[in-house]
Amino acid sequence: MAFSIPESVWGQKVENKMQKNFSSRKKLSRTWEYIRRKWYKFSRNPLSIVGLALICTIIFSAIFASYISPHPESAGKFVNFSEASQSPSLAYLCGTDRFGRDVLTRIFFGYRYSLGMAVIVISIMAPVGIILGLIAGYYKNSWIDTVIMRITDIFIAIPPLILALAICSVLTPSIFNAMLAISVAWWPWYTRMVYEVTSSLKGEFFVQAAQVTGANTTHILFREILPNCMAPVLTKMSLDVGWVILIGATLSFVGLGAQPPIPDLGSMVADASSYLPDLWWEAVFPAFAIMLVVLAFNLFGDGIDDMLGEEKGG
Amino acid sequence: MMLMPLLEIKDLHVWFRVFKGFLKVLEGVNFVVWPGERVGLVGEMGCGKTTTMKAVMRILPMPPAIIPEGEILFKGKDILKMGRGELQEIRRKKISMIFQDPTAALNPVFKIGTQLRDTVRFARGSKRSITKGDIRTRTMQVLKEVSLPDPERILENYPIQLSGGMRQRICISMALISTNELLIADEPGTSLDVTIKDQIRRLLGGLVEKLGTSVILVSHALGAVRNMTVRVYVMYAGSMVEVAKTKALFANALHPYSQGLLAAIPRLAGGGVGEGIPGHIPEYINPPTGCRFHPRCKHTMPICRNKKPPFFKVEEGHQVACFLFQNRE
Amino acid sequence: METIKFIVKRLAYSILVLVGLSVLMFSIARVIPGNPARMALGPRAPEWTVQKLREEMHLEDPLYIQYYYWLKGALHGDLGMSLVTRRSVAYDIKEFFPASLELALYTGIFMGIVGIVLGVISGWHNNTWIDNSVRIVSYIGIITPSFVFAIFFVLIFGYILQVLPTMGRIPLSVTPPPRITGMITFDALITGNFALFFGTLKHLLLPAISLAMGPMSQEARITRTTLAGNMSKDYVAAERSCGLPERTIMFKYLLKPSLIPTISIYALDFAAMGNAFVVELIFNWPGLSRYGMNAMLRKDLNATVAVVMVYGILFMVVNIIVDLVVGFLDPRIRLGTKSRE
Amino acid sequence: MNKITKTLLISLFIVGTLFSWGPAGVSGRLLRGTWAWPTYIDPAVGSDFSSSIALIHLYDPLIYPDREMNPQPHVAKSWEVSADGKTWTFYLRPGIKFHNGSELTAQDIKFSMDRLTTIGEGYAFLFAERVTNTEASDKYTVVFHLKEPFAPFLGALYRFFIVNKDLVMANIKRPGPYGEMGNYGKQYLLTHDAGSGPYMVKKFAFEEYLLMTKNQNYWQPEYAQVNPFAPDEVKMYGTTEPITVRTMMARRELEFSDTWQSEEAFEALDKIKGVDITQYSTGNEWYLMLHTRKAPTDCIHFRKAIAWALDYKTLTKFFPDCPQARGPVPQTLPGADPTLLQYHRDLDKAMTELKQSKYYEQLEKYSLEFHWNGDVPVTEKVALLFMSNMADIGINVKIVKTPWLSIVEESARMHTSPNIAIINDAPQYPEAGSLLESRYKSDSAPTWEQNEWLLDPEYDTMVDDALKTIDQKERFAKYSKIQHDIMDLCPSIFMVELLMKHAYQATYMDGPAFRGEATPFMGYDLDSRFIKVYPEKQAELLK
Repeated sequence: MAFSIPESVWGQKVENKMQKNFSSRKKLSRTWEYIRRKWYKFSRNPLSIVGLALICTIIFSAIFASYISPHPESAGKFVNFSEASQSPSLAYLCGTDRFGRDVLTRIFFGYRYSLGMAVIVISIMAPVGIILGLIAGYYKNSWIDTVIMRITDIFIAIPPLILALAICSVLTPSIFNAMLAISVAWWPWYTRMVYEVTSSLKGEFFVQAAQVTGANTTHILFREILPNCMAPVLTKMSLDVGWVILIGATLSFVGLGAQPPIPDLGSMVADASSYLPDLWWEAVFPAFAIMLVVLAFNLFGDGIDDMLGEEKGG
Repeated sequence: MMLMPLLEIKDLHVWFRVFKGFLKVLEGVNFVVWPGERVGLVGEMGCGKTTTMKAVMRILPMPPAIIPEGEILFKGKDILKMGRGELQEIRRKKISMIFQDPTAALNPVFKIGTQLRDTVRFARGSKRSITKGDIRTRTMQVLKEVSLPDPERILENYPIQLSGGMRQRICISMALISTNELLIADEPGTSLDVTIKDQIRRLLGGLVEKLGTSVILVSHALGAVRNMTVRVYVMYAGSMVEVAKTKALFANALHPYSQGLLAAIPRLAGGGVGEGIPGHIPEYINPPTGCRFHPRCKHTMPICRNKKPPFFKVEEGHQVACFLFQNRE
Repeated sequence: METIKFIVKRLAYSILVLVGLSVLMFSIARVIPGNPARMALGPRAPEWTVQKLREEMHLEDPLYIQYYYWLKGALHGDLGMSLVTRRSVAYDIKEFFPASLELALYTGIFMGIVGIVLGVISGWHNNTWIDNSVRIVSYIGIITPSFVFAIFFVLIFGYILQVLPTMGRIPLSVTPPPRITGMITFDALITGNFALFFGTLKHLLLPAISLAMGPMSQEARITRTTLAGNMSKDYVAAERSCGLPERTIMFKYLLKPSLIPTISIYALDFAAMGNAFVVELIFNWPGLSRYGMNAMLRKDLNATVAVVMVYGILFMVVNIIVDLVVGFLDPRIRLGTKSRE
Repeated sequence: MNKITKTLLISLFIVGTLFSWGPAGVSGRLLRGTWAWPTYIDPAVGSDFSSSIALIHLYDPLIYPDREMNPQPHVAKSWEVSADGKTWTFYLRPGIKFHNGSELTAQDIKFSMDRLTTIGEGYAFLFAERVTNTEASDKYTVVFHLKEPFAPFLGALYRFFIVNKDLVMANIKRPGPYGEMGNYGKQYLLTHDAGSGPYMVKKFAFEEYLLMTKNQNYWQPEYAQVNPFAPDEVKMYGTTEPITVRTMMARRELEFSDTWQSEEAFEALDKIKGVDITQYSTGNEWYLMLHTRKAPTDCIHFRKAIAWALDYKTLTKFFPDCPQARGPVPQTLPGADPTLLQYHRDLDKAMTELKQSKYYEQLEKYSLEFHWNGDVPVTEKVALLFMSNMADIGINVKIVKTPWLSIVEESARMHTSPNIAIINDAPQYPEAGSLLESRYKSDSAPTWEQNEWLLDPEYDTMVDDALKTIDQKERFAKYSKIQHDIMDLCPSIFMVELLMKHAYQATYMDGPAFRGEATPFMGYDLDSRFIKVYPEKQAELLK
């Protein structure tokens, strides 16, 4: 209750402005207000900021890996056995691996792959899942709904990791197939999510209004309903980046993901784990790298959640 | 003869921490209830009524709420400074509150019975001193008092299985369990449709008559207060603007805002703001200086802008916080 | 009555889904490039033995015929022969499943207790240092892949501190006890062999914890958020205003509604125990996940399909149970005025 | 809050009791090792590394090789071969008892051979095409009839293990793929033994471990006197997980490691107090197999160019202590020719060869497919080195990580086989002939043992002829001729003679393998009957 006070006050404040300003400036100030408001909600938790900062840094290091990394050649098919298995030093901040390749460099490039992987996977599976969900939800109880959701159920019937693994194991191991497998295993979760929102929204007034005013289905789906699903979807997407990276790492850990000499964080840990604890840096730093990027996206995702989710206490 | 007020709120301030600083929601609320007295508290939505009452029960969520200054004296003791034991004592035996929205006020995942029984148990002190039988009889009794049909079944029900009216009645019964000195009724029945609302109000009226306890009836509708209270406080934007005997107020409301309220009675019901008073409740983040009402006031004077008007006594028991009346004393 | 109808309906539906799943898995498994029979028999086996095996496995027939054979067998509890163990897959599952189940149980216990306790504590002390420290812990739990935990646990507790065993299920000197449930700790208790019980518990500790960390943190977080959210709900205020003691409110009126979301997450985490495969590999835990993992890596068709099916079934059953439990706990769902989120 | 503190206390208590329970004590003479699964203890199925070790423990061969790989009487106390080399007669030692007490007779041997060749898996390839029939002429005499003379037959017999006919017959399930023999007892022998060996299966936990216990009344009387310290129980774990192996070694929960650990892992193991590394040859050799029927490696000059361009010095560094190979046959193997040429890095020679190659003008058009074994880390190093070496003479290389199983797959077809595969191979009977046969004869072309696709009928006949030559001197002469021909053809690059390595607990165990005196033959090198374990010394170590 106490919180209805600031809320209502806000609404009124905005209207206040409306009365004074001209429509264009009103609009502007309104969006500006909106953004500031969102940003406040996002930034209220300092961790979200940390997450955002981390993400920016990681993305930067991934994009400019070839410029910022101390030994770019280490990313490719490169051997320098004279420098092999050096412990961390000024020359090699994170040491070198058994082939004399700079671990730090390989981490930077590794980010390139894992981020790319995550982005691609999500941009494949999310839209597919969302659209299917929208359609199924909108035509609830029709045969379309049945078909789509039954198929979805089949895919949801096993934990995604297992499914992804099963698929990977039959394909020839490669980063591409890993991505494929993860996408196949994950789209249904989006479908189900969107499906539930949509089917509940379907009865809502504004949807019916749109229907009455004779808006065509695509308009209703993408203009009326979709925006209302975006909050949970965006949150899930931002969190999923982390998960996809995790699963990717797990796949390559068992040798079903990216193949050498691609610098993949997961396989770096896997290979190096054989040489623990003597060559600890070979396993520890990539492991940290994985944790760092996942952490970043979790924090960020939570921030997005605070931002888009409805006001909760504190 | 000097008689001590049952409840006295002195210069109460409540702020809420939000982005961009604080919402200064209550700004020096003064409020008195005499034993056995029935007081009304009237004001627009969001003028701080509920906040004040929650402050009395000490159930404001803190943080974000903070109470920078002020005291709430119950029989001369400051509730804000009470230890847990005393406080519980007050909550269990002295004061109780009926919440605005019965649906939100009932725990959705427990049976009505469970919730009632626990209330009874603790209202009657520690677990040992009361037997299952007593609890049962007492529960039944209160349910009868709020004239709910078939209590047996209701006790076995979950809130969502009941209609809004029934829920409201449950809330009232819970309040009754732990009242014998002061009952705070926060806009009972607002969320219900008109007929039910009337029933509830009548029920409440009857009960109050029967119990003879003191009552604070909070409402945004003057009409509701009219026939159930002897004295009325008019609240605006976090402070009292006028207090008078109910009749007196209705006869001649002095504060421009009160007049506005009276003028707007029919349209006010259901919240929001009618044309009765142009404009809106100000934002609490940086509220208007001086009298918070001046932006909306017809007869704004320079002084209103920079000085917060204190209460001016117009006649016995009728005070107004408006500079129009400073020389009437 | 309602519940029974619900269960029956759900079960019937699950069977449909399972059939779909089996078709999916079967076709996935059968598109394997290369020659499983050759792989099974090893490089030096003469061609005619390979052919013999292919015929035994109906690998020469078209896919739908193969599926027909598979389904026919499956209905008689015969899931075909594993190419790696050279035994009937059904037998292998009987052999390996208890180990995984046992591991999952202890993981479940750990993540349940710790996760919820942490969550509740930090929920109560919302935005205090306790809260923050719990949040940090749970973040670490969430962002760390289970295999990283596993490796470093082996390293720290096994190699450096040398306090805990890091491979297998039972102490080396012990010969396995008579198989009753197949879950050694239970068998040990039944036979009253406490030395074995604790020995096995020691073996369970590391894998269980490395598996539990992630889900545990999830539950801690969920509990925390719901609890914190509910704390500012009106009914809490109401209960306070009725003078109910804090403890009653916290432990009774606040806990129940706040744990409902946690429970469903928890159950799903438990159902996803197949995710244990990496950990089982690292700890050499003779469980179904490890078996399935090897099957997949060695392209052991029948085993792969079977294992996935087992986990599929498990996942569904647990799902049904969750719905029942949650429905039982939350009348809003049971009385269908609110859809499960 | 109280409740929480309670739970915490309880959990603390539990953990406490956990640790307070001391480490499980070791009883008797226990020998524990690791190996790579899968392991098949059925003589008619098992053929790989771990299976071979298991078999020599559980079963008895007719004859047992000494350190020079000369056949010694074992189950057979004597034998003779007909002049044409087609009929081999063995006279059995009477009174040999199987684990179940029944006596080992000629019947069992006939049964074992028939079973092996019918099932056709495991080591059957040594006999299936050669032994036409086996007859038990009397209780203690058995005669093998061969299709054509096969000189190294005795060597092959080291891979022939005798199963208990009655026991197997009793456990046959019908119907099965083998007609009236049903499943030929495969199901049973998967987890049980039907042998007479010095050890018996106590528990076979698939993918986990094989637990064998000493056969107290083993028929070979002198064996007990030879080694009274032989382990009472042998437990082989199916893992090669480096951390695990290391941890267990450090905690004395493991007596010796598998041979599949990486160099770095072995170095680390060596650092553990009381743990040493042993190494010895079992005739393994690492090859770079060049596809002779795929451009550009089909050109002999091109191949020679590669051979000259490779940096053998660095290469051998990857395999510490392993000598550079000399020709297709490891020098430790009888019949190996010590006079063969050893390549070394010489870019000028490489260039001159390359210039003669028909591909010299269009090098950039080709890139060599180099498939390294994803399951053997060291091969990646070789691949990378190879790549940079070839770059020096302008040959570009594409290296591909390939799981072992896929390598096996590709090698089946000529067009799927890569230009270069890196594979190590071992003799199946202790003679040069074994490798010459399995590496380059046409019938091995579609297997992983040959990526060269030589398909040279002339070569086949030469090898067959050599194998038919009963007289050893003559035969070995023919072997060296063949080896020289191979060198001229340069179909492969002979990298190193691989040494088997094991980490072992030097302080409290001993055995031929760990003194480097092992019988240099896969499986026989780790025969526990010759291994000594001293638990008391171990106890001291643990203090």
